[in-house]
Amino acid sequence: MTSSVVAKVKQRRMADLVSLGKRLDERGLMDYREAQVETGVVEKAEGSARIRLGKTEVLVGIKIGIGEPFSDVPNQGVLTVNAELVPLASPTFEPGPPGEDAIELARVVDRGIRESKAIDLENLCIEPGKKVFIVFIDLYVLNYDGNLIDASALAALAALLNTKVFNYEVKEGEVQIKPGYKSLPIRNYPIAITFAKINDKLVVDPQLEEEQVMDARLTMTIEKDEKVCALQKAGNGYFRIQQISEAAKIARQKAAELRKLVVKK
Amino acid sequence: MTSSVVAKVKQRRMADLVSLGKRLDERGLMDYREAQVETGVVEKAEGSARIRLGKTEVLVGIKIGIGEPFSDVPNQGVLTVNAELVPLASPTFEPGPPGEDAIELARVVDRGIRESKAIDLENLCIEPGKKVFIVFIDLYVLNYDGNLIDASALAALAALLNTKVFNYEVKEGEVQIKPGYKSLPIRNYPIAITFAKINDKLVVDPQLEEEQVMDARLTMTIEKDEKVCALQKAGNGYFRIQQISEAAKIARQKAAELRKLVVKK
Amino acid sequence: MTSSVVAKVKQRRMADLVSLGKRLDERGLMDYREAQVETGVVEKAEGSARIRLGKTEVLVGIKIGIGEPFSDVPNQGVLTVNAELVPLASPTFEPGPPGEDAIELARVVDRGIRESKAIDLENLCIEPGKKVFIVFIDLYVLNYDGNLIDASALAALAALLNTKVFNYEVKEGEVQIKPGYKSLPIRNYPIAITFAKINDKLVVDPQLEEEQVMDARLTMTIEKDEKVCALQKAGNGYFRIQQISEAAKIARQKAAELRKLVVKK
Amino acid sequence: MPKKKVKKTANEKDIRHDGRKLNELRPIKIEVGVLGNADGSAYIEQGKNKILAGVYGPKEAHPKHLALPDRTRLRCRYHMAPFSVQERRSPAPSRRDIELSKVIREAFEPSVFTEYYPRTSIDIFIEVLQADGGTRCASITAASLALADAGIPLRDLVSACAAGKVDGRIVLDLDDKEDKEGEADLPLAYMSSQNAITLLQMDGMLTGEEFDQTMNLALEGCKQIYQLQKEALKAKYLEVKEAINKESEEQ
Amino acid sequence: MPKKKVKKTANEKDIRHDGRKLNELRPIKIEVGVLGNADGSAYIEQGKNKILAGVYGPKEAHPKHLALPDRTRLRCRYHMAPFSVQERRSPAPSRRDIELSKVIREAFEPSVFTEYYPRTSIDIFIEVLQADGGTRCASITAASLALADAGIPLRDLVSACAAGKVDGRIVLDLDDKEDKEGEADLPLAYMSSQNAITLLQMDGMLTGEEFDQTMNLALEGCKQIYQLQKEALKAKYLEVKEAINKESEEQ
Amino acid sequence: MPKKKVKKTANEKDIRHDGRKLNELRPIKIEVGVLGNADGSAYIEQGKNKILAGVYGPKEAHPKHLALPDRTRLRCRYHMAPFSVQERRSPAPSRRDIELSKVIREAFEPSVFTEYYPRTSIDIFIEVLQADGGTRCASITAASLALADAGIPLRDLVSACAAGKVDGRIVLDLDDKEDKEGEADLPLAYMSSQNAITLLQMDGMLTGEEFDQTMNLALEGCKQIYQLQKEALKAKYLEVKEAINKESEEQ
Repeated sequence: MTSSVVAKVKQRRMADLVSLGKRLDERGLMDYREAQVETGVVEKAEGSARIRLGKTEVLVGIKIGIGEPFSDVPNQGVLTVNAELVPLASPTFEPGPPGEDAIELARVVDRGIRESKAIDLENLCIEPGKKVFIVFIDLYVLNYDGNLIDASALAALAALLNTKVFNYEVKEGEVQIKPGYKSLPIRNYPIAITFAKINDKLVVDPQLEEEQVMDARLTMTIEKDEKVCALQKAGNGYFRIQQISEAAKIARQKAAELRKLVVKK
Repeated sequence: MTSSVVAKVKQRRMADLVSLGKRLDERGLMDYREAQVETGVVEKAEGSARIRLGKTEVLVGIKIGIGEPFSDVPNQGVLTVNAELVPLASPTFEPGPPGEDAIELARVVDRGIRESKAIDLENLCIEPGKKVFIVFIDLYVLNYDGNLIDASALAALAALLNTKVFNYEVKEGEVQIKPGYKSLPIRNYPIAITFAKINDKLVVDPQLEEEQVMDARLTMTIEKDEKVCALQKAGNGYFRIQQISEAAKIARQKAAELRKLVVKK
Repeated sequence: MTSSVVAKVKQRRMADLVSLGKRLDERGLMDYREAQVETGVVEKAEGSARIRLGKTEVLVGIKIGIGEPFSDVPNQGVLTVNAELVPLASPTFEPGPPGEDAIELARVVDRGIRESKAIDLENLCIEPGKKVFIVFIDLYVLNYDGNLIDASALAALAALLNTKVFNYEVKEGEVQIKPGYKSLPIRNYPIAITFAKINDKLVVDPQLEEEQVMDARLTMTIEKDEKVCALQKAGNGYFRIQQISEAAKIARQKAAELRKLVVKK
Repeated sequence: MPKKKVKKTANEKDIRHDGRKLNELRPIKIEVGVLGNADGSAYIEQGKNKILAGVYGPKEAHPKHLALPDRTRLRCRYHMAPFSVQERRSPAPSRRDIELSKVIREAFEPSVFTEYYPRTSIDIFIEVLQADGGTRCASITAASLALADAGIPLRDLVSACAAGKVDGRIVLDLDDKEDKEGEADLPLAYMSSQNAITLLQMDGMLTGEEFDQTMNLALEGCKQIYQLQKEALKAKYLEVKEAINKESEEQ
Repeated sequence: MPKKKVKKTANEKDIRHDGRKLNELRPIKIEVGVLGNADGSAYIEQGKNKILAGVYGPKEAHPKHLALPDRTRLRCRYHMAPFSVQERRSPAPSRRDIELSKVIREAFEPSVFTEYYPRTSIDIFIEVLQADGGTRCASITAASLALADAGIPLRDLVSACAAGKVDGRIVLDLDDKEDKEGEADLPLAYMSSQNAITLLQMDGMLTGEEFDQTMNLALEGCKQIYQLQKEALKAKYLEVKEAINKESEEQ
Repeated sequence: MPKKKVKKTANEKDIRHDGRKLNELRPIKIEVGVLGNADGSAYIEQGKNKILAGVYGPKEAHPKHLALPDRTRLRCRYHMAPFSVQERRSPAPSRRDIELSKVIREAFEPSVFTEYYPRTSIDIFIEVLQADGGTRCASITAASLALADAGIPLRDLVSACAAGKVDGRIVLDLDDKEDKEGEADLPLAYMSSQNAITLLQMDGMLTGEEFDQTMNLALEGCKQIYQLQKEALKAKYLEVKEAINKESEEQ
């Protein structure tokens, strides 16, 4: 968010590059960085995954708790997504309660999972209206080099697929944990694809330096049947309607490719 | 709260005016501004009222909830008053948790309603010691031009008189809402009357510019039988005992007049 | 924490004094200030004590409440220690939530009581897993002139020995208070002894000016059978292993002396 | 609540639960310049939504280290009154409020000539007095008028409207019931003269075709709302003009 | 708790639950200069109330943008110890604490020559160690002495006392039981030499006549307390004088 | 969980629940320079502990009034991930976190030439990704390497290890189970070349003799860890050197 002369020069240079169809790291405008996903990295969590997307690193941990359902959906488990931009990840991250960027990140990832019905929440009811499982998804950003939403969403999906729920029985109103586990019931595989608009052109998977100069950002989350299940425009600029249609087309392709990294059939 | 030279000049001019029995807006010292009260302005709230007192505007919304009683009065409903000085109401209001002015406002309005027993709280008990109705009175200041206490207290009374409580029955310890409503049981009609002391004279219903130069402020809340049911002195100055007796006399008259605006018989 | 030239000069002078085995207030390096402990000073609290250690003053109040046990120790009462560095105690204390110094103080005092099993927490269970007594120990610093840990720990012990728990019976799951009291079951008497390291020498019971120049601080808490039950090193400097052994030896003597002030046999 | 599935006649199937047609906006009432203290203000009723927007600024940025050397700092607070919804809500800002404040602020950035006022800030305060679905869009519609009313130079007004999918049909301007029971909701903010989409979000599931259809319908809604905004501004100016004329006559 | 209504004899009806007469203060003990670090301090016991007040200042206002160009900024924090009441209370300031801090600060403003120390601040810290009704008045009584002890130039001491209505009778200086069970409580702060009421609040219901009677009784209480304050100050000065004399003799 | 008391043979009694000898560390894996943005970083696995440390600085102190005129301001945040422990914990810092942040910061002060960088600050951020007992010591071990990796001039590395008493035996490097079920835990941080103990805490009960024994065992542990730290640093330098050579070759 520097507005200095240097930034302006850099912005112009980056914009010129993009006009020529080029990017700083020699990717094509619609090339994704290499993504590496490793699951089961935090054994004490019920599910976990670590993603490296270029130099961006996110660790997602999933804990399962027991609590009360919301009163309007008494027979559904509860999903809660939280993001921490921990200060070792970037010189611009400050300790303290989540700011608007962390909250937006968590809510966009939440939306993709929730709207695509990725988790079968009805399967997570223990006693209707009284006790249900709570799925805590914690997005833990370890190194920030751009495109946190896509990295976090992908790692969250990988972690969900890696999650085990303990067996239990209910005795006299108390939940008792029994030996053994079963997988979390996952029914859909939402993938977030983010575009940056630079000099009126779209690039996919922006790295940090591109985010610093972009006019605007658009995230489209695509579920397994190619439906759009979440959208988020951000940034100080705007999009034209054609750009959004173009983005939707590319998002479907990219989502299918990325999905293969975490959904093994 | 500016303490600049300009403010001093203005203060002197205003003080001189008051000495002559005059005010900026040509009111007499003991004239109230015109008050307009409209009820039922927020249909989703159980009760609501909007007041315009000169340019001061306050919206009061009342919500009815169900919760636990206080342990020392297990058979009484709960009354809670909250004030928000939302930042669009004045350039001096800041977003964030209520400061001392908002808290004082809420507590003085609360005191008048509570001490005059305006709400029959025993009538709001569902199951003694376990479940009672909670009456949330939210004072929402929309434009600040002085005398928030009187405006808020009057709108709160109007909103209370406008409040409907849903019917219910208790089945197996659970409260079930049934069709239909009845009025909130209102037993008294407290009216707050506020005086500012300027140049050792009292004026009623101070507008913002008067509040900025006043030495001190005194609010007397008068209930339907002309008893005093709440007092609050504020501001950096003081009152003489004669001034308080004088204020009490006038407060009774003014309260009777204002009460007619909201209590229709 | 001033780092000015003045502070440096003062530091050197104090350090020189300590080298000569002398202290500002003419104590020997291993002399404690006079401690006066008075109990029962807050009659509404279940237990209380006020200590004056030189000019340091701490008031400890103990309240007994009823609440839920921790799930991993369902048959034990709950101990909670809180410290308030209230702003009238020192020009350097600010109003607001406890900072790191207050939190460290509370936790070191807590550790001594907890680890020495001073309170028989199993005796404070009402209904296993459901209702237990909570012992709230509030350390209230009234004047700060150094060595808050020792003063607070000693006053906390005196207050615990002074604490009465009300009688009760359980009727239909509800705790009912009955007339009469019994003493809190106290089984051990931990005493904290704090050393400051100045110019590579140890002094016991540092006063404020010594704390301002000390390199490091070491607190050893000693229980009734001379076992060490808590340690805390603080400050920007370090200790050598021989210094810690030396401190341990002296702490045992000093603890025995101080214990006599509050434990009467 | 059990929903009866009634067989619909040809006409019925294009009618929504509140009697509207599929592409029909809720009744909208807009007033500009409604607050005494704010530099600019506007009030909107859209269906049962009642929303007030106030603008202060440009004014010196405070605290100073937040000042931007080359432009104004836009700030925005979207806030809901405790009594604006069915169950009383805490007045403390929720995570949803914080996200909406951010995307609404970003929806206005392209419309404001921010470079005209370096080192200042402009505050947009939005208070939802009653909420019934689509508050973020109605808030933007009102706040854009408040910015204009404050005399802030704008490239154009920003108009906002949602479209979505309810009971399998693509519909305009969902109310709360449709939002909760429907399959998708897509709020969109648009600057007509710039052909610029400045806010775009979506909840739900839409095929590619449905998505295009929904976005286009939302754009249609924005264009209708744009006309209403301009009328509301004109009404305010006429009012001011009349007041001035009257004053001149009286003298 | 069921209260037995016992028929009272002539004498009994003027005696309160704790044996006091209607216009009798609780036993009061005041000490000035009790803290080592504060620039001024005082301690009061009034019935079972135990309250400590400390004053720091005048000192440079911090942060600087809070400094007033023409006078000192008085600040006040009224705070209750967690163990000061029947059920342990959180040490975080309650809404009541915040209101009381405000009205107590405003009760002192007329007593301090604030214009003597522009750009500075004076902090008044009040700690209620044990509470038994009437803490705000006892706090003011103590804090005024702490201000004097700090050498802050005062127009006069501020004295405070409540009166109220209990069991139909107008009584002075209510304790906690009377406050809770009574019909009205009216705390008042008074600067005797200025004939100035600097704090006035009321809970309850009083007719016009009762109101005048109660206010006058509270004023009577203030005047008695004023005498006790002056004695406490004198005791402090004598003590200091003795200490100085002793020192001189020893040399 | 009922614990069976099994009579142990001579050999068995020196073997711990996880098969370790009394004076044996858990398996340790250390990596230096693992983060892209931090000026220095390190990652440690010690048993099931997984901890990441990052260092930023020296950089201009912010806010400026916190700058120290004669040295750098060290700051430290010890933080646990919500999923690092059995039951999900809130990401807000607990009182334990705040105490540990303080003592860890103080454990580093003697190791850093703070006087080299007046008016600056150095931030040490520690994230516990998985916790299994002894996290404060493992955090120090990693963070000291992160400081070195950031190029901050150090008197020496700080190495940390706990010893304690479990089932009556003095043992090295307790895991979570031993910590919870054991009789005492004594974490210690040590700067070898300076013979300086920079952190020392203890929970539990130890006689004088046991205390000396435990402290000495913890020191032994620190010395072993010191070797591992140096190896990890060397590995990093070799890696860097190789990378540079490779680059030169390629040109």
